[in-house]
Amino acid sequence: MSIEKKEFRPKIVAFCCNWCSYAGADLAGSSRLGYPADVKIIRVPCSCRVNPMFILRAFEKGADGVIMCGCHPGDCHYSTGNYYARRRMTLLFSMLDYIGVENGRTRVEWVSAAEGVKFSDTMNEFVEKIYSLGENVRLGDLRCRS
Amino acid sequence: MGSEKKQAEMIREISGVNPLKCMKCGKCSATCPSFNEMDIKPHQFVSYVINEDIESLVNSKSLWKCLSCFACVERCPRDVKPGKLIDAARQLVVRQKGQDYLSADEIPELLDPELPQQLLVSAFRRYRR
Amino acid sequence: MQELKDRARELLADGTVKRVLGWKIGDLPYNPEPAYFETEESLKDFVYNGFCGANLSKYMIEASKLDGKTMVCLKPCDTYSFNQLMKEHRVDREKAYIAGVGCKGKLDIEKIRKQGIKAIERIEGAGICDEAETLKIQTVYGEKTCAYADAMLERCHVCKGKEHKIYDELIGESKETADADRFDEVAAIEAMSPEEKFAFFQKELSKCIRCNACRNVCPACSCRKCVFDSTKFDSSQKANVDSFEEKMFHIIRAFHVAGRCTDCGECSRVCPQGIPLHLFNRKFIKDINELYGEYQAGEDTGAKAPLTDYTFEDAEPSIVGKRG
Amino acid sequence: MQRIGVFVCHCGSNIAATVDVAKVAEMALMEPGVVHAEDYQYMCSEAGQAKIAEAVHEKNLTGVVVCSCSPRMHEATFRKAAERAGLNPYMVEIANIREHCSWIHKDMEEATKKAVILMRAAVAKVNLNTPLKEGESRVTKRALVIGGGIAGIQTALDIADAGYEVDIVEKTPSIGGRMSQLDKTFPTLDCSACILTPKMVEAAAHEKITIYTYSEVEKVSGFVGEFTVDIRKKARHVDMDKCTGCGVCQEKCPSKKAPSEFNRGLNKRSAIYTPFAQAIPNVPVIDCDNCIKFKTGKCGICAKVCQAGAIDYEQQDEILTEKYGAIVVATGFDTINLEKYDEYAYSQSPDVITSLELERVMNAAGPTHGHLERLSDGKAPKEMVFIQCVGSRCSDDRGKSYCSKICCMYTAKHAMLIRDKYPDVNVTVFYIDVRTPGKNFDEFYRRAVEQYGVNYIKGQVGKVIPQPDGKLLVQASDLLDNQQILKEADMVVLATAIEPNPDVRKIATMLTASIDTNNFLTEAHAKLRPVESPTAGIFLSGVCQGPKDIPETVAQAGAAAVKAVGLLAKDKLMTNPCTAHADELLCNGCSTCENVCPYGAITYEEKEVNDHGIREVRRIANVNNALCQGCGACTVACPSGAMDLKGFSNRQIIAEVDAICR
Repeated sequence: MSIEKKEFRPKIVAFCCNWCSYAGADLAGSSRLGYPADVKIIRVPCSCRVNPMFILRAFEKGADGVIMCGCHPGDCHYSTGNYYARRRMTLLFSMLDYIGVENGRTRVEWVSAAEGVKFSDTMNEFVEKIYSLGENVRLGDLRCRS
Repeated sequence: MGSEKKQAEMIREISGVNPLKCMKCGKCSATCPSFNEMDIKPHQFVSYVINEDIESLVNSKSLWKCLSCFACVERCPRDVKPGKLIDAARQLVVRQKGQDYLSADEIPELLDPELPQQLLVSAFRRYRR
Repeated sequence: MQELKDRARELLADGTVKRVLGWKIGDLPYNPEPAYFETEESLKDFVYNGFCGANLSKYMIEASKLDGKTMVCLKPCDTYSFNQLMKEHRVDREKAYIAGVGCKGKLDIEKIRKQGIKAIERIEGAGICDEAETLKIQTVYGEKTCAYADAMLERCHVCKGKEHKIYDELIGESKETADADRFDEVAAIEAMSPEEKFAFFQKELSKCIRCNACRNVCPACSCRKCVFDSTKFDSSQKANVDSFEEKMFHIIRAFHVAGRCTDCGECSRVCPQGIPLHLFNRKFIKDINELYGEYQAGEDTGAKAPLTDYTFEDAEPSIVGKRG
Repeated sequence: MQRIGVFVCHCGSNIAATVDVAKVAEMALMEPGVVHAEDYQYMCSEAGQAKIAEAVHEKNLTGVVVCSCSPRMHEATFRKAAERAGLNPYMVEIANIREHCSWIHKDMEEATKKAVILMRAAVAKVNLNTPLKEGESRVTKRALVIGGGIAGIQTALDIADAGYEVDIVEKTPSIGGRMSQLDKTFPTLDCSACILTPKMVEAAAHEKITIYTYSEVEKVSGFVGEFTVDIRKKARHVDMDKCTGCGVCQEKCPSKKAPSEFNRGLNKRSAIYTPFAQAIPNVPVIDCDNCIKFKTGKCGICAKVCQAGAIDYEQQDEILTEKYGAIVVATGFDTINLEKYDEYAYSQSPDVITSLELERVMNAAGPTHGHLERLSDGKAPKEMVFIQCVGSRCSDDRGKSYCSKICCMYTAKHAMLIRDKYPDVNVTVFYIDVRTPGKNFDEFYRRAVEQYGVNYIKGQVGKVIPQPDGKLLVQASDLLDNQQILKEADMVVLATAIEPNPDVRKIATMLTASIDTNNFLTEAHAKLRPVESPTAGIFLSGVCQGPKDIPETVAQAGAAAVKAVGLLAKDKLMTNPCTAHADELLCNGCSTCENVCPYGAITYEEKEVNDHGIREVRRIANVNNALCQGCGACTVACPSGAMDLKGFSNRQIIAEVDAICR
């Protein structure tokens, strides 16, 4: 059996709120603004639905980067959801940074339904960052690696 | 040099212009100071590249009549920039012949410090052989 | 201590309280344990000394369900926890008779052991009324001494103050013990490189045996059922099987108590593996203070908790990469 | 265990060209719970929907995954199809393999791989789906129309005629909008005011319509059927009840230096003013920035001359709070700023004007009383040049990428009117394309050429150079003759691109309505739901949705009204069943969730629970399903995980995460 060094293709999970960012991703799609296929989007009603647990779970299962997108502060479909999400994610990311996880693996970006370009640009940028960071070894469950 | 098709591709690559974006409004020709001296008019450059008739383009008078003033580049509403296309065609010719009008060593003496950079560069491109 | 014992006897006798929640003598001189005393008779085992570090406020969750009042002995720092529990509707103020007990710093047997003092038979100077600055420790190998301050729990060096935030009566004197900055340890870690940080926590957390002592003792971890025991998140875990799970557990535990943790330090005190778990909670407290304004959980039952509050101008999460 | 059917849509070639749909279906069969998988040309077609029904019946499906376009597009379609087949509609999930996959990736292998993963995530989620039932909410039988132009007026009239109360909120002192500024309308050349004014009067007189002019929407809360809106009635400083509209105040006002908004700044108006003679309401407002009384404290002439005593310098802004079931946005348009088009010398010469300014010049009530004259020297022009597509169809950042749609027709109108009234004036139109789709439109344009002798030249103008003698030198190309043209003109008219009213972004934000990169409001479906916003209860009327002319605007206004009436006619609405729910055995009763709920939907109750045999009374969170909108803020605030969101449960999302990271 030969061991081949596989080309690194990151796994990236994007949580997108239904009202702004998911629609922004749709707009990126209908405008044919490409970004790497490594990004997979999970639809949530609001950024405030994103539990830190989901993010850690993604890392545990082998994600190399997790990005959360929501409506711009002030534009939340539910008025205040993204304000809570902003605090939660700030604290969580700070904690991950504190325990030595590369800061670039997590990101929050506010993307409105009109910002297809921003969505695609953000994803391109984020994927590039993850490529530069390489495989996530600090948070993953090694058993999940194949 | 390769086929006409390849040349057209090279023009696209050098210029960074997508000629298919042209909506044929003619603003480039409207704005061109050398219009009357040109055999192929600025708005037609685009068609020659699309039709891959590079032979006519490189043999045209226009190739050397374009001042590279970039008025068409500035005003083009569609980002097509005919000035860049003709500039690219010129480069094809220049690259092919490879014989410069001046050698690099001769240049510094001829320089006027007041001369705008862009003029210098475009002059180079046209008179190099 | 005698004063406290007498008062407990009185309150039991006149029926003000049905039971007393305090500490009883352990099997070793340094391990008193929390206990209920329902009769004057049983009070003979009651003890209150430097080793009574246990925060009794969490016991009031269960005591609130019992008939009649419970006299609960709370040190100044414990009263923050009681307040926080009251805010969360977990304890019933009416069911508690709070004896605010004095504190001159609590002792850490590990610190004594670290000084090479082993096989301890008897300790003098740990009493609450003792003015002694040193502990006299009788061991199998003879008498040893140790400065009181050198044997104190880490948390007492960064004490929030000896003022009781809630009480029915105060018993006993306190002595200020704070002599270090509460966030120095956190700041030191923050200053490390990512590799050093990772190595530090990897080393500490790999000691975790998931005994759940931290969770069980924590007054903020008061959930009827912990998410790590429930099927709701597909996160129930019986044991650590990889290097990530304890990280996940401790991060989430700290996150769940963020803005609610009073920094009572019980988690670190009870950890059988000596993991400095308070470093997680204190990191959140430091961030909250820096980003959203000073906040002390349990100080004021009316204040909005930082994670259930926001301002329009809150820092963006990207600040994490920009600081320091 | 669920019995799941997976349906992979080709979407013609939209998906199938980049994603191997058959492979996705084949891979689906390997997923747990999947008992049926197929691919089909158009899943959203009747035949496609029938396939779902058929499989539900034949394979006894309990769940359905459709791999297709965005759930924002067809989730409702497929849920209804499943419901008709007897399945709970919430047992359907969509894997978005078009917008999030086939449209953005080029490599077939890569796109197929991703589509499979998206399918797996959806299957993993459906495995944990539970049937959900919709709740009900009330409908307030009153509509709000934002904007009082022809779109807003027509929508309001149509809603009111159907028997429902309507409020119009208009930012300026009068309703009427852009149409009131126009002189004549194409292709019939009716006088704009003659057809608009009666509609304005009708709206003002309608017993079901309330008009708030000089007012703005300040805050919107609530949701479809029950919006609560704060309307700021800006201080007019004139008492609407007392004012008789005699106009003496405007005549006597000593401050006459403010540029007239109505005349596009071509002339001045007084500080106390009504924008135009036929304004409704015919009550002036005081422009505080230009009023001497407000600036210096001295003056007060208007108050002295007002016989009715209507002037009130102390008047303050007023905030009204009203409830509405539906909101129609009709915020209209403006012309773009020409700052970035210096080559046309708009800022250099007063004789270079926009078409909208020409409307005012041609209008009898305009700054020149309807005489065509140069604004620099008042001379009658002999040569007029019209430049088309100024700022429209631009792919650079100077202009707009879209066609403004109305310019070709109004330019033909202007050219025709000028040639008709001033036959000695030569009119030249430089065009790129003449776009005249519309009833009698091309005939109209041909008439301008054939009967009126308007000179149309294909070729854009490169630049306009003001000459020392006041003439304008126009340098253009004639593409058909392959000539460059230098032409002296007396006046140049720019067919300036139109853009949505700049305020629309703010309004869209308040309404949480989607807006596109050009600031046009997005419709729920480009073809099938053109007058609805994706946000329930918000409807679109007029140019705020996209460039259109008056007949189209009126048609859309009527359509928006019908959609709004369709909503108002309902007594109850079905509410989103994806609401939060507390597991009473896990709930600590800590109130954390209550503190983050934006709708006040969570209350606490003392409730007896049976926790594995232990009966006790506990403080438990209770979610009001009618109020809960399903944001999920509470679910994360809850430390014990007792609070969960139906349709987006913790386990469902984690299953998706796991499927993606697998």
